[in-house]
Amino acid sequence: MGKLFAIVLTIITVVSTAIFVMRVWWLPADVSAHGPWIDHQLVETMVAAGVLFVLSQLALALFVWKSGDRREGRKITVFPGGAVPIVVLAIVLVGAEILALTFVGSKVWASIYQTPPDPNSLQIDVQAEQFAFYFRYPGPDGRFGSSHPELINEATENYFGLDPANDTTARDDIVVPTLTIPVNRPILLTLHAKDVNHAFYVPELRIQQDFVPGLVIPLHFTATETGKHEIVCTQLCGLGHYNMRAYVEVMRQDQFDQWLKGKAAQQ
Amino acid sequence: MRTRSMLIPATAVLVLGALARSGVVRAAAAAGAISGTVTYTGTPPKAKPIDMAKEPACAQQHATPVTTEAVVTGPGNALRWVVVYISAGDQGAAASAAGVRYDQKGCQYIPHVVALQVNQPLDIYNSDSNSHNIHPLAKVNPEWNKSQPKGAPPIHTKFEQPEFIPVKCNIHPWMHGYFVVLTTAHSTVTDENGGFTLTGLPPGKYTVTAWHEQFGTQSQEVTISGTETKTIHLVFKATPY
Amino acid sequence: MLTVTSPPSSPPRVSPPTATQPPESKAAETGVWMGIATISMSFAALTSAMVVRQSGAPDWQHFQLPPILYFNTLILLMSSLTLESARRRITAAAGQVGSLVPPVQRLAELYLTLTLGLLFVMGQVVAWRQLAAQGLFLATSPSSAFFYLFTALHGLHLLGGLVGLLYVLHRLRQATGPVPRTALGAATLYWHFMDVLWVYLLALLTIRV
Amino acid sequence: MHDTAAPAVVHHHAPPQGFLRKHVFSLDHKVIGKQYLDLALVAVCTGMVLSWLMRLHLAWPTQPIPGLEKLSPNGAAGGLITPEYYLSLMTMHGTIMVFFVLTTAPFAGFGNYFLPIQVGAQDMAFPRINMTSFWLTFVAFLVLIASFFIHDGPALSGWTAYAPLSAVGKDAGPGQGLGQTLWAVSIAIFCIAQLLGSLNFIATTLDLRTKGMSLARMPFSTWSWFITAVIGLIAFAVLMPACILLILDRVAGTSFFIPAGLVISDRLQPHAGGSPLLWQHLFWFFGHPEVYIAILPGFGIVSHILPVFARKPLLGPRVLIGCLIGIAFLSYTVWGHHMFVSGMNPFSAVLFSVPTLVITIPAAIVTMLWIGTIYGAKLRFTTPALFCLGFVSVFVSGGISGFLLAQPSIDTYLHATYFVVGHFHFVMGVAAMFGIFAATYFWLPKMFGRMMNETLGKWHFWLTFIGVYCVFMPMHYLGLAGNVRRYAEFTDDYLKPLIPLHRFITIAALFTGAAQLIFLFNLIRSRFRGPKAPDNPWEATSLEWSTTSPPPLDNFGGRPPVVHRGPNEYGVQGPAGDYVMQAAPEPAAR
Repeated sequence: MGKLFAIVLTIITVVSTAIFVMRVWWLPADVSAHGPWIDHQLVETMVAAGVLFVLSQLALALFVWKSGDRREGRKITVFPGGAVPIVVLAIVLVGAEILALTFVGSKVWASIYQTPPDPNSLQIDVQAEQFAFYFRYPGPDGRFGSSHPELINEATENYFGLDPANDTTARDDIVVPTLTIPVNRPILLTLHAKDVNHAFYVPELRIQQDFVPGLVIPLHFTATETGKHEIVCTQLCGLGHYNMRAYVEVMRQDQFDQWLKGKAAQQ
Repeated sequence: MRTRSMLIPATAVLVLGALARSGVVRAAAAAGAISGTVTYTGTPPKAKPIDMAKEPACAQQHATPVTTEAVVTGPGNALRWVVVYISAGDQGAAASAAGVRYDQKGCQYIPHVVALQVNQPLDIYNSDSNSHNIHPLAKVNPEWNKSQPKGAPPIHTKFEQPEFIPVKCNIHPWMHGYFVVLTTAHSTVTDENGGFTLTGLPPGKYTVTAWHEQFGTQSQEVTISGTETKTIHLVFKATPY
Repeated sequence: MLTVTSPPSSPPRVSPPTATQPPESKAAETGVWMGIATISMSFAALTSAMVVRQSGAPDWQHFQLPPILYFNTLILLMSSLTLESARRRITAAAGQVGSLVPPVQRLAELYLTLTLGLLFVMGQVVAWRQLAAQGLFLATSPSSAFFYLFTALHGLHLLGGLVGLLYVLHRLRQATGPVPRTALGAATLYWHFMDVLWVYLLALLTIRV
Repeated sequence: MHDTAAPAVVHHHAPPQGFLRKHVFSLDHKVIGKQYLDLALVAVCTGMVLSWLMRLHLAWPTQPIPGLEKLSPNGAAGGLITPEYYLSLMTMHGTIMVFFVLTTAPFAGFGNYFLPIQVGAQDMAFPRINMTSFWLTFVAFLVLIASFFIHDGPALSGWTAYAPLSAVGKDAGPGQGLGQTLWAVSIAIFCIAQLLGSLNFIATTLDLRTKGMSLARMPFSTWSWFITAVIGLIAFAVLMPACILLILDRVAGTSFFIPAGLVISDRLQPHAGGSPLLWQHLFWFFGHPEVYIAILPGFGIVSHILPVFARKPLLGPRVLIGCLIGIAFLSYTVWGHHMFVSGMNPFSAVLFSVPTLVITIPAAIVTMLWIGTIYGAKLRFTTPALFCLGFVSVFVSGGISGFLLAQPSIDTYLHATYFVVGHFHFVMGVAAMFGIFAATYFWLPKMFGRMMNETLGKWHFWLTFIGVYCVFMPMHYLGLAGNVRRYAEFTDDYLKPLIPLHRFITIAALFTGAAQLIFLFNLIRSRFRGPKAPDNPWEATSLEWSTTSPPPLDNFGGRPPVVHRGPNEYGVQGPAGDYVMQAAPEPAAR
């Protein structure tokens, strides 16, 4: 029985690890400026954790294999040195790993989330709601009209609660359901939620951030390649959660300018 | 809810059948009609194109983007989606047993506005390849909110109190419609030319009311004698925002 | 938590008590200490909720606490004193004359404590009514919400203490059995804690509301 | 603490008379323990069926499930699970499993039955409170289950019930009406029950230990229940006021968690100024320690059972207890790692990340102690031993992925994906379940005086062990591919290629679930028909094996045991074999 356990556990370990190592299922290619750091950190951690995983599973398998030995008169043997080497090993090995991960990891984190956005960022206002995202560009005047929750009316596509009758800055605001951005330009999103918690997740951009009603949460990133990706909601928001999505379209700067001009003309 | 709503249409059919045979429901003999148009003055808001990027399956169904239906105008200042109904003078009649079909197709409500009689069966279909949720924002009637996945059976329902009920799909926020539940059996919704006809009206004095989801109501008194068809004209005042 | 030391109603299945007084379990006291720990934790959580809720909330509405609260505080403090005095007297008497139950007249202070406790609860209800008369209800403002919440939760816990005291009184009035010293001690401890908790809450409410 | 104190007199209640007193409203900790376990059995069956429905829907969303329409005419018209019904199933699965299985079975159930016996007491310190605690748990369960039978359906905001979705009421969608209120009420009642239970555990451990049972001589399972009780005492004390605030927001119109200016389904909400993050902080201050409430009894059970079948003492017993205490302490400093992307201050993410990583040290030590105990052992491969070995393996598998999730920068990508689902199912779900299985196979002979069938037990182990790896390991791959959790259907383009893997998981889950029927059959049959069990079938040392199987009403037949040594005396020359029991007076010779 011990040998069977050891064999099964070894097979499980090898197969599980192999699928990770062969990257049968893996992250989509990164298209963001900060993504390589995250990917690097993830791979480093994965290797370290993978080594620990394989070592402990195989040690378990090996010891179980050997302890099934039923020879007459075999005495039990104590782990060499008792518990002390284990404690030392765990503290030194795991501790060193933790230190390394914390040190490098928090630098990665800090460089993404604790740095102020680029002052030249393109600012886009985001409204998350049950169950869609809407994006607002300030329009030719460069200013966002103010938002009035009581004026939100989806039947007339007033998703941000703008007041064009009285607020002239609101009249040229461009509201679209697709996040359209130029490539290689820092983007600053200001996240609003009008009803419940939502989240902004684009796997290719290596970005995830919750929307919290009542708070305005800034989020900044730079896309480094053109293309179209899905934005999905990752914070449970109700019955349509699974279908709460939008697209992010990364364009060349000239294409973007063209697009923006066309939208402004429609207002 | 479902079991209940399944039962009620069935009973309604039975009861109404019995009523019809016993002659309680008057035949349409000696009845007049009111027809006419609904128009607006002033500047209505622009109909905005709807970008259905979120639901590619729906976006593909529309060669040109559909527009918001809160205010739909036609040639000659015609106003569409106005509910015209008899608000006073109606003799009253039992609810029609004929079910009204309300469809979800291409992420639009078809029709945008449906006029119903109290207790008249309403059958909601999903003709799309994606899920919808139907959320009648009722205040007088019980409010409900229910998903209808692709291939799910139609939802059979009805409303027991007269009410103007906005209905929406939260999954597709642009989808907005109205269930207009009325006590009268005489109601209709204006077409793309703003036209309407109310038929089967016995002689008598009536108040005709037109209701628009943004511009409110307009009323006119009409007296019908014999089998004549009276023509009336209702005008709303439109504002751009 | 005060049910532990009820007198054996059947022949003890454990080794029969060798002394006149069997060793009394301290579990009741441990239980009350644990209860104190957990109630403190709950109120700590609510306090932090209050601090978070107040910071940066535009709808925080300051109001005058009903003055009767200070009177109630006095009553509650007095009840603690009477109870402590009763506990000492009963415990001392039990120590002198073995395990005899004290005469009923020695329980007067316990009755007084009960009365004061009830009076406190009624006083709190009066405070509620005064606030309500000012138009301040549970949902009016977060400050009033926390006021009602704190006073209601404290009041409920205090009523629990009253039930405990009633139980101890019932035990003391029984003619037989040993003096339930641990139970009395535990109930007293809990009652003092209710005192301290109320003073803390009052201070918190005074500062923040 | 009271090493020399005479055994305290507690068991004052008379032998119960009548069916109600004996089996329903019993004050006997053993009956109450069995009641908890029976409740957990009902709960785990319910929770598992819910997970089957979820898995079926995820793999074949357009395939009607036969008979489901009869069960839920509203949620599954035409046998098709609607998205809201899926979320309700998910919410109920999580709530039932975390609260009514993983807390109820290993802690309240086995703890109630064996903690008093293991310390040599006749009962819990407060038998009436103990009974109240169980019946409150039962009521909480009924309240939760009742929400399946209301018109609007059960709550759907997940077991975490994030506000404002959980707080604003029915405008937020189906399940947010009465169902969510019932959820909050149920959890509040459950909190009271667990607080009373924890209080009882602590008082019993501190005050009712028999002569010679010093704290250091307590079995590891007792230690773990004791530490779990301390965690529970603090954790549930925070969740309860949080639930009260949630209920007030829902029914009394207060705004603790609901900010101003919310427009839900075109309606401006009449609330102002509340903080949604406050709920998250309160919830996770409870929620993370809750993970340890679920798993620490498993630690104790494995540490208790492993030496019995390894026939050698557990390596580093004091280190183990130190680690358990360390984990308990650290568990209160890490809650923010659930909120890295929640919009809280990014700086605090780093603060929460460090203790989260540090907590892996005691966890790693404990794991290595178990592996070190197996080194050079003479393992007896009984079913409970196999489940202990399986526990170690799945705990490692689940724990290691924590390294990735503990870092905010990586969590940015993996948060709310199936990677997290795989992680916590391994580390607190499956691992704790393996602990429960080991405990059941190990202790059922003591509880019912009957042995369980070993052949069936081994089949159960092998199918389950392989099955859980097939179910939960692929979830990590899904997570890496960015597969979001809590989705009723995968309509996104980038998720569609992952559906075949979901189908594999579903098939594996159905098979693994079916394997549990073997256990259920074995359990029920052995309980009534199993061969008679001797007093100490496993040659174990702790006090529960010094008494009869099952133990008499006062546990030791009127002779409270006196303890002479710790529970770790295996691999020695004893009077009866290679072990010396705690209550045996003879000195042990090495």
